[in-house]
Amino acid sequence: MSQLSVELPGLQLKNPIMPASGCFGFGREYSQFYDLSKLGAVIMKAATGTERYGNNTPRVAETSSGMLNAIGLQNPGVDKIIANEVPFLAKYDTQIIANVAGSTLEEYENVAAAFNESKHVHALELNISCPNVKEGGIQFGTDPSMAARVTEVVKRASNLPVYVKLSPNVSNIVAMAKAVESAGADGLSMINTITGMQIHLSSKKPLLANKTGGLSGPAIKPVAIRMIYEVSQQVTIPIIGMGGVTNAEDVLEFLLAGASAVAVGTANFQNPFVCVEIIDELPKVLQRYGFSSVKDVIGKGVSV
Amino acid sequence: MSQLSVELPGLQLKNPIMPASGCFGFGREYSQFYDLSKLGAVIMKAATGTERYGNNTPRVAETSSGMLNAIGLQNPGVDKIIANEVPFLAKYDTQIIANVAGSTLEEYENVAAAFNESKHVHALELNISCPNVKEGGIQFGTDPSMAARVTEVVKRASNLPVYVKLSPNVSNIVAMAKAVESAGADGLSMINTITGMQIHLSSKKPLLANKTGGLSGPAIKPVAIRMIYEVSQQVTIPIIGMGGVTNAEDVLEFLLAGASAVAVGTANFQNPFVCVEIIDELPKVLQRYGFSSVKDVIGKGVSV
Amino acid sequence: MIKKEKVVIRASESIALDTIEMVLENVYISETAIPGQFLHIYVDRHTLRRPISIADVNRETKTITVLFKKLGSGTNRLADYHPGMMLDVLGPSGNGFRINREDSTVLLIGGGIGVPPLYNLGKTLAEQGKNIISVLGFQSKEHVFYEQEFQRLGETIIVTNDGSYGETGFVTDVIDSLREYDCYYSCGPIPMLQAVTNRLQTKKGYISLEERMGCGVGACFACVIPTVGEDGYRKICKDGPVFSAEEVKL
Amino acid sequence: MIKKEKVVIRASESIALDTIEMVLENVYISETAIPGQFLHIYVDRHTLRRPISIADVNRETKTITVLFKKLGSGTNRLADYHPGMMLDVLGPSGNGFRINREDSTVLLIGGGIGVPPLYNLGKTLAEQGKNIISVLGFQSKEHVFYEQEFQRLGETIIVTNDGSYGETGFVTDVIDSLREYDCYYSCGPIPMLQAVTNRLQTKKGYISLEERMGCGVGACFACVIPTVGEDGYRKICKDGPVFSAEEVKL
Ligand SMILES: Cc1cc2nc3c(=O)[nH]c(=O)nc-3n(C[C@H](O)[C@H](O)[C@H](O)COP(=O)(O)OP(=O)(O)OC[C@H]3O[C@@H](n4cnc5c(N)ncnc54)[C@H](O)[C@@H]3O)c2cc1C
Ligand SMILES: Cc1cc2nc3c(=O)[nH]c(=O)nc-3n(C[C@H](O)[C@H](O)[C@H](O)COP(=O)(O)OP(=O)(O)OC[C@H]3O[C@@H](n4cnc5c(N)ncnc54)[C@H](O)[C@@H]3O)c2cc1C
Ligand SMILES: Cc1cc2nc3c(=O)[nH]c(=O)nc-3n(C[C@H](O)[C@H](O)[C@H](O)COP(=O)(O)O)c2cc1C
Ligand SMILES: Cc1cc2nc3c(=O)[nH]c(=O)nc-3n(C[C@H](O)[C@H](O)[C@H](O)COP(=O)(O)O)c2cc1C
Ligand code: FES
Ligand code: FES
Repeated sequence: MSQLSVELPGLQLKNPIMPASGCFGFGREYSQFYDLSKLGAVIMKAATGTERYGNNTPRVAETSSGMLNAIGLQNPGVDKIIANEVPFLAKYDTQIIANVAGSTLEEYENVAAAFNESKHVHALELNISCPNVKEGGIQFGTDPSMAARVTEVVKRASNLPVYVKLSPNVSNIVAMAKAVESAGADGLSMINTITGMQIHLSSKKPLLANKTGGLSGPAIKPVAIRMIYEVSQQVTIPIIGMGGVTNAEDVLEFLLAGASAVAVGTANFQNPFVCVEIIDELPKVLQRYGFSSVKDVIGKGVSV
Repeated sequence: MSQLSVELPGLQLKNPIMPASGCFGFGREYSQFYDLSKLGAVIMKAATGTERYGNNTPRVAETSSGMLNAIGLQNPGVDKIIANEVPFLAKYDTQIIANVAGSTLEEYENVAAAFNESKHVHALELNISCPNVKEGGIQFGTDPSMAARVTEVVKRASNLPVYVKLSPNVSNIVAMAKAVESAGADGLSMINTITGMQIHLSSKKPLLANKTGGLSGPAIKPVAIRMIYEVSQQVTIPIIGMGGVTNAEDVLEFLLAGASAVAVGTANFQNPFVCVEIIDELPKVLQRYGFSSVKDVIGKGVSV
Repeated sequence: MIKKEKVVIRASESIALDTIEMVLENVYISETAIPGQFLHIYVDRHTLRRPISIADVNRETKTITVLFKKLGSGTNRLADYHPGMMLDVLGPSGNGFRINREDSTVLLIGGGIGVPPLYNLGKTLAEQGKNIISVLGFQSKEHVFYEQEFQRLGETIIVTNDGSYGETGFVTDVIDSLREYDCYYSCGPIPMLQAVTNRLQTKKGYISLEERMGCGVGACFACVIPTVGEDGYRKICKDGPVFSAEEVKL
Repeated sequence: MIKKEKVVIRASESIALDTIEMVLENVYISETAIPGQFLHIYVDRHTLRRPISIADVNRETKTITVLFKKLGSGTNRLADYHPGMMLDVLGPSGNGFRINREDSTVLLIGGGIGVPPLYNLGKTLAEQGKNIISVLGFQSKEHVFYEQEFQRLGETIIVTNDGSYGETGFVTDVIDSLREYDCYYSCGPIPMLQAVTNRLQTKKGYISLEERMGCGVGACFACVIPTVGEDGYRKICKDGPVFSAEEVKL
């Protein structure tokens, strides 16, 4: 097992694989398929201060090697998540990461503070990049100084390590990463979805009720790899990488680019077993490419 | 034919389909496959002030529903293009668009001015967005004021309508579009490639010699549609749309999003006949979705 | 419980315009599926699975029948699969129709490709000795399927929008003139369901809904529908696809 | 001239470790292809076509033979195609080997999956009455293919890196000890070609090169190689894949 293990701030991962936020709910549904204790960690669906219904449907569309989603942060609110969802996940021998979202600085602060009350959450993922929230969440994700501010506020409010989840919809990802690092982020999580749209030919209208949605899946992997490669050379905090991972070779590519752990999102929809299959495959793939452990791979693709 | 025709500044297009810059060379190779007079227009490979060799190889990589390229603007230089390539294309009954690139304002100015000498070029496409040029081309593409400046300089130097080709690698595509519109652009061309990377697992290094490359193909279509949809509502100049087009239904989607014509890039590599097949298919697709002409479709997907 | 299963395609046949009937062999699903549940089918080259209702189950041959319409890229690809090939499906998914012991006559109202789940339901209800009336709407004659199958269950009225077969118009044009029934079950396009539930407000009824899905298991919040009551929403893939007619806001 | 052609797969067989021999039927290509040219093959689910050399041509049966190694996603997928299926190819592509009338003995130096185009060349040279010496390098015994085919053309030396078959080492370890020849032709991995062209600087020689391709027809500038002279570069897909040994910078 130690061949696959990785330590990150607040997280003792038995392996570097975790489902990405929003693609695994709070774990209940996938627990019918396999024992969640196999996972390095679980990143929960975004939590906001109060319950949200989210956007109208349709909320998803299929694209070439990818999909668009505009769920709109539907969730039962942080208190119910702490009361009902975290205890369920805590029964498993895995690490729990809470995805924190909001529309205002205060909401972020409140959600982060609320998770202090839960003994079972190991780290926060600060979602400043959800492109589907209109009230203002988006501005945090594309402006370095706003991103730094929300990071500071959440760091102050929280006892837990904070991984800031970056949006790829920016001109300069390195500037965003450095801004949140300076503001005290313990790690980064990248990338969130790329804003896209599909127009439904028959109705002549955007297919998603929200019009735009976030593009995820294999289509965006090259963008994720590029951003992680660029950022990992400019920051000292670790990166949880994601964007289009579907197999263990993809994981290797993310680790080489400089990620220290890897989240799997969209691929769960196609194959509910994808996370465990990747975990099972990983030792073979490490060996095939001449590595003795996951730690051994991290950042090896970054030029010296 | 008039069912398919479109008029844009400087361009009388018999149909809205043209090969995208860099994916069709200067037309010679594809002229073995079909009569280039069938095309609405041809956008030539980028021209720089003097001959360029470009980046080292490998210059291309395959991705899920897409590809990465880092050609690095290899071209024989504007003078040889005018002397040898434009006359070849001028033999065909189609419109010629010259893609203008450079590393400095002066180079852009010189290339644009040089094309004044060619009677056969109908419009310029100003490439401020090639992500593979290190010397500075890139900065024009992500900073609105720099983009405006190069647009002004080229407009002053040129007698031809100027279509500014926007980079998708920005936080705010609308701001870029408005900046170049104010600076006098006659049209927009969007989108160029999204910067990406692939790491070669065996060599543990970025596969492309240039490390990063531009992502194109169906993978990026949702991003192109979103950006065109957003921009077309905020500018009054027409848009040549591109990014992942492979069939006539894709063309319809771009027109609905607000493009007035559509360029096809990567798809030529898979199917050298793709442009003419799309042109042949287009009347049927227009009819299937209840449109009488291409002009009838433009912008119909944009909410009112 | 939903499982990820391999099913073997035993038959695949076009039974009406753009409509494919596929017989799939799988022990687990054929033994556990109840009427109204669906399969979430992986189609190669497609990111998302396709939800398709279970139209029939045969516990002897261990087969499940699905009927689907070639509408887009995924269903067209699925139509290319031929007998002998395997499909990767999640299922049986969703809740299934609620069957009330006290009902003696039930009305099935199906529209187009919403008809299939009602057949599995109708067969089960018929086995339980209930009287069945079926009203099935289709666009036109070429779209009609399973008329005889439904007739074997009871009185069956076919309605086509263009009058090219059976009655002319919409299913709602004929349901007023039927004899008494205790409960209705309906599946079809949203406008039809809206018309049906409006017209039959005084009746007990169940409707099966469609929505674009991501996960198909309840994890992603793609397929929600607001409820009439205070408790907000339901997930069609997990809490549905069948809801009681007064439970959700169409 | 390159055309976009449909070819029918007549046979597909594994002839060595991860190495597939495929026989393709097509009138136009079998009638026009010359040694050293390649096919640019569309493989479904892949954005880019795969360049594969023509290893043999049979003008009677109207077939072309290609040999390829399963290296990545595209060649693995291609290996799944079975006889009877169609392939969409561009071809014949590239320039082909230059054959000099005055040469009477030629040396073929192939490495691994660089061997196939030399077979088509060797057959053509043999038909023209030239003497042929072949030196073929492979990783190990399981990788060896076409030994007998080359032996039929003339003296053939097999070299394996690990010594599991034939001579041990690299092709360059044996080419010094050969009898006289007028010209050499080589195809294989870049390090081998570098070693060969270095060692045989005084000899007239032609090499066939590989590079990742976009268009495969000369339009995209993906596959360039710098020339030794002033004129800059060549496109491997269009000006090549064969170059004279002193023309390009490896
Ligand atoms: C619970 C349930 C049961 C269903 N049962 C049947 C059935 O028995 N027979 C049948 O023919 N159809 C059924 N449908 C509809 C069927 O899922 C869609 O027709 C199908 O997914 C369309 O896929 P496509 O690739 O052809 O279309 P595309 O438009 O190419 O699909 C693009 C995306 O949209 C989704 N999508 C498109 N239309 C629908 C729709 N109406 N409902 C849900 N998702 C959609 C697709 O799943 C895919 O993710 C059912 C849907 C649901 C939700
Ligand atoms: C002119 C020419 C002739 C060739 N002849 C043969 C032959 O007869 N038999 C044979 O087995 N191989 C031959 N090759 C190499 C063959 O093209 C590659 O092995 C193949 O493209 C790899 O594809 P893949 O999907 O398996 O690998 P992947 O690594 O998945 O391919 C990814 C991308 O890289 C490209 N690529 C990877 N390796 C190479 C390479 N060595 N050369 C060119 N492109 C590459 C692929 O075409 C694809 O675009 C030839 C190459 C060229 C240029
Ligand atoms: C349906 C869906 C819902 C998502 N919801 C969230 C969310 O609530 N919070 C968040 O930070 N990211 C969310 N994401 C983004 C993913 O966590 C991930 O960053 C992105 O999808 C890229 O990974 P993938 O390509 O593996 O899916 C969501 C993605 C999808 C597809
Ligand atoms: C190999 C290659 C070379 C390209 N060269 C240029 C170029 O010289 N100038 C330019 O403006 N765009 C260039 N592009 C970008 C395309 O013109 C187009 O904007 C982009 O590829 C998106 O369209 P597509 O998805 O249809 O390929 C190039 C693209 C490719 C794939
Ligand atoms: S499809 Fe994911 S919750 Fe229903
Ligand atoms: S592959 Fe396009 S020029 Fe050679």
